[in-house]
Amino acid sequence: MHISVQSEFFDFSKEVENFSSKLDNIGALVTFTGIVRGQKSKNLDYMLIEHYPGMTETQIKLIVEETFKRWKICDALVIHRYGKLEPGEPIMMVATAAQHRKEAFEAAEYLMDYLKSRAPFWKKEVLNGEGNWVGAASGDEAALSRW
Amino acid sequence: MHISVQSEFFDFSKEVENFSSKLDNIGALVTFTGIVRGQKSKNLDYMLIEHYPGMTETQIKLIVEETFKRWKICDALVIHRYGKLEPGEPIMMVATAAQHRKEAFEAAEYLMDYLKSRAPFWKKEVLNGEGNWVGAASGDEAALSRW
Amino acid sequence: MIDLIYFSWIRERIGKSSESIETRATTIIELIEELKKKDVRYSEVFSDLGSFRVAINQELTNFDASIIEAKEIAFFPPMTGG
Amino acid sequence: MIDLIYFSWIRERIGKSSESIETRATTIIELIEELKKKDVRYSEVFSDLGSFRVAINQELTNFDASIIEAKEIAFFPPMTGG
Repeated sequence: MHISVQSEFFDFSKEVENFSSKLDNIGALVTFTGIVRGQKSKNLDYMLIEHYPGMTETQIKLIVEETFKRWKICDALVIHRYGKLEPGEPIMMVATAAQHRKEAFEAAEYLMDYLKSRAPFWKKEVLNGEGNWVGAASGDEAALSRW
Repeated sequence: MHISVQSEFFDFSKEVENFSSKLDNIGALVTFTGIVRGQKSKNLDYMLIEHYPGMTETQIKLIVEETFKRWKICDALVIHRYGKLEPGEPIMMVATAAQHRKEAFEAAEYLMDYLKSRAPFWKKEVLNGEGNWVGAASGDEAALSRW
Repeated sequence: MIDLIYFSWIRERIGKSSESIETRATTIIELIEELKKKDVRYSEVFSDLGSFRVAINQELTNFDASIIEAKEIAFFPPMTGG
Repeated sequence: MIDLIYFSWIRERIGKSSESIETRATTIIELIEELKKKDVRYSEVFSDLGSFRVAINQELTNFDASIIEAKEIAFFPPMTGG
């Protein structure tokens, strides 16, 4: 289990490389990367992500532990950033490794659904000096009920 | 749309890097990589993948086109190898880029389900000189019915 | 003394990210009522119970949870991770 | 002349990867019956219709499909891509 909550930029492909090079006897690797949408000074100048230090790490750890309990996976990785992010920058990523593809896919989607609604992050989009807090989508909470 | 049917090894993280660097204004990137399971001279000496040249490329193209029709995705990548593969080597990968995570995940799973049962590849596992053709799992065909 | 912590638009509207208070409230909902009487900013922020969440000692909880053991209570909008 | 192509264990059991044939059959199922009479290897390979698939001109099809326009007919087990 690898969890990182960080303000620093991360290189998605290097992180996957790192994660997968340590694994043995896996058959399936799924990754998800969330990226800041929009083009600078058109849709978005930048995004600010606030989080709850301490609780963030604890919550992510609980979510990943629950993922290990529910699916037969070999390993999982979660990286989530906070602070100021430019359009096109990676916000966060998850990676799951398993023997079979079904487990790897479901574990990754489960992680994403729970990180979305249970990890204490809040996003603000800033355009022309105006900030807007991103609201939770109505489907986010509902997405949890499928698990 | 990027499709490659090749015998050569590919570097998963470089392919993702390549694929994603060309994209603009995406919010979600999902990748799946299938890897040869097992440890050399214990579970498996090597895997042989046979395919149907011509039909393989046509079928993959049809599957990817259908994926574009069904989901709002920005781009998709499919790489699939044939020939002799050692344990730990990547067999194939898909990547999907979209504005939102739901579309990226579903498109990747749809691609995988169809590649599994509709792309003309056949796998043989070789251990101690004995080859065994891998049978289709009973769930593979059933997986298509959910789409 | 209990530390109250605010995030996102709750922090912005209350005008501070944290404060330490003394309270006689025994549950979250009593605490919220107490805060609402203190200042109009609190009564505005906490007017709709559906619009925010609460955590006691960094654990998500309900509005009727006891705060007897609370050292840190956080108020924030629904989370938007991922 | 039609090209017949075999893959995987079908290729191994028939003992060749392809052959060109003349046939009076008009459908896949008729062609299969004709092949089965030709040699025991064919009758063994094609004994269970559930165990293999067929493609005409590189397109998946059914056993009752017409082969009038067929240039290339392939027989293979269920695919195991991915």
